[in-house]
Amino acid sequence: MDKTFAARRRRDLIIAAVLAALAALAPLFVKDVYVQNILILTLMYAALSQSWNILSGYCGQISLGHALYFGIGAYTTELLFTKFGVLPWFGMLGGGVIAALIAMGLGYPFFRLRGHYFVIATIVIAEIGLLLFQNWEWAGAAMGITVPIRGDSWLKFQFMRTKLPYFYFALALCCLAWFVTWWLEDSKWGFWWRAVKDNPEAAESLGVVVFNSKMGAAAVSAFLVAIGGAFYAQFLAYIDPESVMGFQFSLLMALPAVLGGIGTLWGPVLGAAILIPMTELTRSYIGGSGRGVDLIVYGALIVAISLALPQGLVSLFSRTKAKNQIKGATR
Amino acid sequence: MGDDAVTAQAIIQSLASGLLMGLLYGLIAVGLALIFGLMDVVNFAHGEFLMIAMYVSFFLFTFFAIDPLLSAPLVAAALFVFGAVIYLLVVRFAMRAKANAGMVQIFSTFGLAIVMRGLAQFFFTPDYRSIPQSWLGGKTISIGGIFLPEPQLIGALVSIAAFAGLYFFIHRTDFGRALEATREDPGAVALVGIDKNRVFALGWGLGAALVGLAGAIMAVFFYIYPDVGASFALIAYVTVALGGFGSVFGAFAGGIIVGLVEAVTALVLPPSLKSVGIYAVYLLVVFIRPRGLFGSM
Amino acid sequence: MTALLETRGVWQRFGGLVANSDVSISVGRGEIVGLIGPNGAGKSTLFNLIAGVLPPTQGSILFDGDDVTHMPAAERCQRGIGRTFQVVKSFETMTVIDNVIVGALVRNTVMREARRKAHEVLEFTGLAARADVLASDLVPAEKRRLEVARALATEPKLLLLDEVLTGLTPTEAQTGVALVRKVRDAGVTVLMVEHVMEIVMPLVDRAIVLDLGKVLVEGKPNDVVRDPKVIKAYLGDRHAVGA
Amino acid sequence: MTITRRDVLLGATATAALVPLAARAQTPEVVIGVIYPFSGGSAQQGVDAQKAYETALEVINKDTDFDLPLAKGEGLPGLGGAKVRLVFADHQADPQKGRAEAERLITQEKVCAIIGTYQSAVAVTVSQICERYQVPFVSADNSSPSLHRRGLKYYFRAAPHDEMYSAAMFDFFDAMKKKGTKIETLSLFHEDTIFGTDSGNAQAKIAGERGYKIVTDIKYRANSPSLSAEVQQLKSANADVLMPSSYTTDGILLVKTMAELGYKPNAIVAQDAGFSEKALYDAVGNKLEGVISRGTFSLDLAQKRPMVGKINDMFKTRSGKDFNDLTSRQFMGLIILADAISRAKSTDGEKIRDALAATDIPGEQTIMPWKRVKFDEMGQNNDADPVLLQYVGGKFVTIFPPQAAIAEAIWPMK
Repeated sequence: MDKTFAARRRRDLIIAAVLAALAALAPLFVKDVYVQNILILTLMYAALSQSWNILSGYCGQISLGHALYFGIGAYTTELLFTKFGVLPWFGMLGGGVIAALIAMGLGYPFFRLRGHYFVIATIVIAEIGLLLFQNWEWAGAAMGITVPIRGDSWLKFQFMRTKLPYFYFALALCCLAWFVTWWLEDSKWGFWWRAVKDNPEAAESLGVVVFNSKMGAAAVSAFLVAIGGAFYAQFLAYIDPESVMGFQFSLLMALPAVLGGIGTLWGPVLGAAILIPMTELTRSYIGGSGRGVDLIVYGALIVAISLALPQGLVSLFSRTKAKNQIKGATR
Repeated sequence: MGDDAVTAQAIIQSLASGLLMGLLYGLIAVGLALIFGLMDVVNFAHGEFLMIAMYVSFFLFTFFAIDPLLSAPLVAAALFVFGAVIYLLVVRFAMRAKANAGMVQIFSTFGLAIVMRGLAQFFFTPDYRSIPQSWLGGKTISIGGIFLPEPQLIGALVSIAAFAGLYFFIHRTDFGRALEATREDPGAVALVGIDKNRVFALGWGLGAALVGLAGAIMAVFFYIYPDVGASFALIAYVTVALGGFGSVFGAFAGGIIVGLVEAVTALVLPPSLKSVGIYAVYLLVVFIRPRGLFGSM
Repeated sequence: MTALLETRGVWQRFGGLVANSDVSISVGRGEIVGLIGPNGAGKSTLFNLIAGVLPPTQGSILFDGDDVTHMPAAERCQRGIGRTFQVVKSFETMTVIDNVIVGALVRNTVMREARRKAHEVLEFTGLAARADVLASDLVPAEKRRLEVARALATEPKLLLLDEVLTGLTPTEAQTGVALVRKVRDAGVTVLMVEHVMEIVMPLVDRAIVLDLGKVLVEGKPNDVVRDPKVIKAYLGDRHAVGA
Repeated sequence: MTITRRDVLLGATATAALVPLAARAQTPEVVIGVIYPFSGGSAQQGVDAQKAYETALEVINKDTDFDLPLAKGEGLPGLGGAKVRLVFADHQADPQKGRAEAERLITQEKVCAIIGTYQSAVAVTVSQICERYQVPFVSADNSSPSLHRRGLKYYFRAAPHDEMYSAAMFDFFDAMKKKGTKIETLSLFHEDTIFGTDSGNAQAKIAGERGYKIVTDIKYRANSPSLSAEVQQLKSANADVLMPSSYTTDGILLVKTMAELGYKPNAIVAQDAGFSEKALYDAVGNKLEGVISRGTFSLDLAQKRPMVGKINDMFKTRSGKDFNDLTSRQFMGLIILADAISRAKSTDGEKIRDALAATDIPGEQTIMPWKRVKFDEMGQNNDADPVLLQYVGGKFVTIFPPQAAIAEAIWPMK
């Protein structure tokens, strides 16, 4: 029995390694920058969603305010770079640490809240963050920050002519987020989180310190999301409050995990691999009509998948879960 | 001295405007509270229900020259049907999800919101509309230098009447009792032989009809376009959560508080931060009372 | 030797309602003690006070020689108090083995050991064949057993069982009784709350009857069943239920 | 279900790909990318812009007798009569999406130039990408002054920016003061995104330089559900001039709220945007008699230049609306860009850039009241004179500067 379990973990790791290797080779075949752009976004959202999944999927604390951490990562990096000349690599780590600290600071009051009260509190706090940045003159307020680009440099992590460094960074971030999830899934933390999500009272009775579990999940999740935000800022070389802290980012971090399978190892990657290219392609090829058709398609797909596959697309691949669903349907 | 008088008047005016707006927020939000109380579902397309209501009112005015004040019951009726249909077509299935129930509800209604915006853009074009001339539009009553716009005044009265009616409805009628019973114990209703789907569909209809009423009144003084719901959605959620999910009276009180807090914040902070006041009050309230002011534990 | 668990003059008030008044009980090492009483007697409240769900309004609770009155539930578990829930609270989206691993992690930090411990407990409780099934797919009797297994995986000194035998078929109840005996034989002290006397009386070494928040009678099961006060309390209760 | 959806998608892409193929076979064509918000809160601007560009396209590709560059004859004479084709892309007001679309248009659709974008924040990233690919970007209707000051070689803006507009407003105030009108205090009212912030900053700066007193400077959240508190403050301040920088939605709500709270400002001098939109005047035009807005376009130019009226009619048949400040700039932007391509005799980015830089079109050959179109080294046309328009009797009349004015300003407004 232990063997099958260990075998499954090893199999996941091998599949991930193979996928990562294939992805790393993708630029050999994909020369079209538009497609490369889609790949980068897909990897970035997979990473973000994987990170979101730690707090909201595994630990069950549904956050629709992760744009706050995304924005903090982006702003910390660019403020440090443009105002103090700190290299983005340090800014990135700094942003991650600040986001994790803020997540824990917010955790104190927030984790007392349950259900929709918690969800709305997360939306509201991200909105407050957005408004503050929108009015913070020193940080550029609504004008945002334009990152001065002076040629290609790994040191400054900025590239004009090629997207490949961004691609590999996004791939690395995605692998990191996946690996952290994989590693934590079979650890004390992973079990604690799932127990807290399913039933906090029972978890408490089994020695799980519920509050600390949530704090740990929030910190890891916020840290990784902030790294993603820093990456996005470097990638775009321009940030303003709406475009790094808007509600749409909170949503775009949640959606891939929800569509792929929330609280699962593969859900966010699978969800992002389908959702992001689809949104990009529908916008590019049918969005120019100005008639909202892309919105209709996009929204209908979200409704359809969440109704038809409440456990996400991964449930199509998993035998136990699929069986479970048939049973649910006949009931 | 003269300055003080002006300031005092400005403060009273702010509070009066805030109160009127707050009553309207309450009316917008109460449908959300009702649906949640009935079946523990938060409708993330609530703002889009408001948008549809405003469009219905607008088209009734444009094509049939029916004043929004007269068409309000028609709009409410149309939204009642719309809400019930949405329940039967979408939400009913979301309720069946065995796993991730909360998640499925959030995202299926969210997807619905996006579809509704897309459809509105498709059929109504993204143009900004508004009703230029109506019985109430632009009219205002002035009492001692305090201006009370008639549309909002009527809106406030309708809101109070709607809440009173709702109170009566929940406490005096069979359907209301069924609502209460389902709210306390979803199993209980099945036992006494009430069709759960019918109760829920009626609940959605009623919730939508209330936001329809709000939409009809707002059409008088607000602009209308496919994304208009987004401006009100978050305020509606905060209003309901502040009052306590599921509490109809909570939505009423929550609306008034939100309206007043918004007005007061704008006096103290730069107006671009006035929502921060609302959000801060929400956070403060739930930290002290994690289930809102009037939420049941 | 001191008792494993002792409550000293415990009071619990909810607003004007007194759920427990001046309750002092003790449970010795290796005992199976039954906590019984009619509906509303305050059994569950006392149970929750011992498990650490909430602190008592007044009085103190001692476990293994230490005052645990204000200790949170998670810490009590680490000290050696395991519990089950009257309304089962399985981790529904996790498999049976994963449910048990959560408990096993209290004393095993290395995952492999926790997993081995969990398998041991599943063997012990007869759930081994269901290890990889989702908890949500278990039948009610199995869920009850999973509750016990999970608590046992924390390697408790004292196991608190909340109506684990209620609502089972006679055969299921028999297996349950056998399991409780087996647990005690493994060296774990058991305090079990039951509403229905008939099920527990043959099982327990000692019974404590609560009524209206107070200790009514305490003693050997046979003596307790015959006590007129107990009969009256239960009769009144049955009468009320019948009406 | 999956199949049908995929079919629809495939069908859409296939048609998009096939149609130009067929066209390409007949005549050589020049492809220009147009990036606008076609969904979301500002979709209306995108849809209107589409109509304006299609109107310009008709002028370019068909034989018309207007005194505009490229109007006579079909297509681009410099490229053997090649037809211009437009590819529209949706940026949803998101800088990242704008950039992705720009990149797609450049690399996949092989556009030789891009025009856009309505939102200034999107123009920032789109112009960056254009710079990188050495493809000219014509900023048709972005008015944020910071845009052309980033040292970009491929950035061009024929229309004025907010500092020029604001300067014109203050020139007007100065002129009015000389005539004895009392203008001392100002109320600024601007939204909190890049447009409003930039505009507010520019106005505050010039006001300080020229000795006007700003009694209240209100930055408000765009698309607020209520503006009562803001209007209350404006009313208390009761400045000589109210200067709003608002988009259509907020503009409508502002005017309605002002009426409801009994605030009748002495004069309103608006920073365009919402105050040049038909929707706003449809909604609250009756309360805006005498409002002044800056602009670069006025229909009354048709009295001097008849073609303005004719072109406006062409636009009106497409959109049901008159040209406004935005759509006229969009129309003109495409004409200027296409003219440069024709003169470059090439679709090479650098050659078009050089041709754009060499542009010198006299004002008479535009539909705008500009002196001429000539870009400085930063790509800004400093000869695009803004005008001030007053809304009188249901239409706009030019009141400033004097050389363009056809009427005296009515002050205070009614």
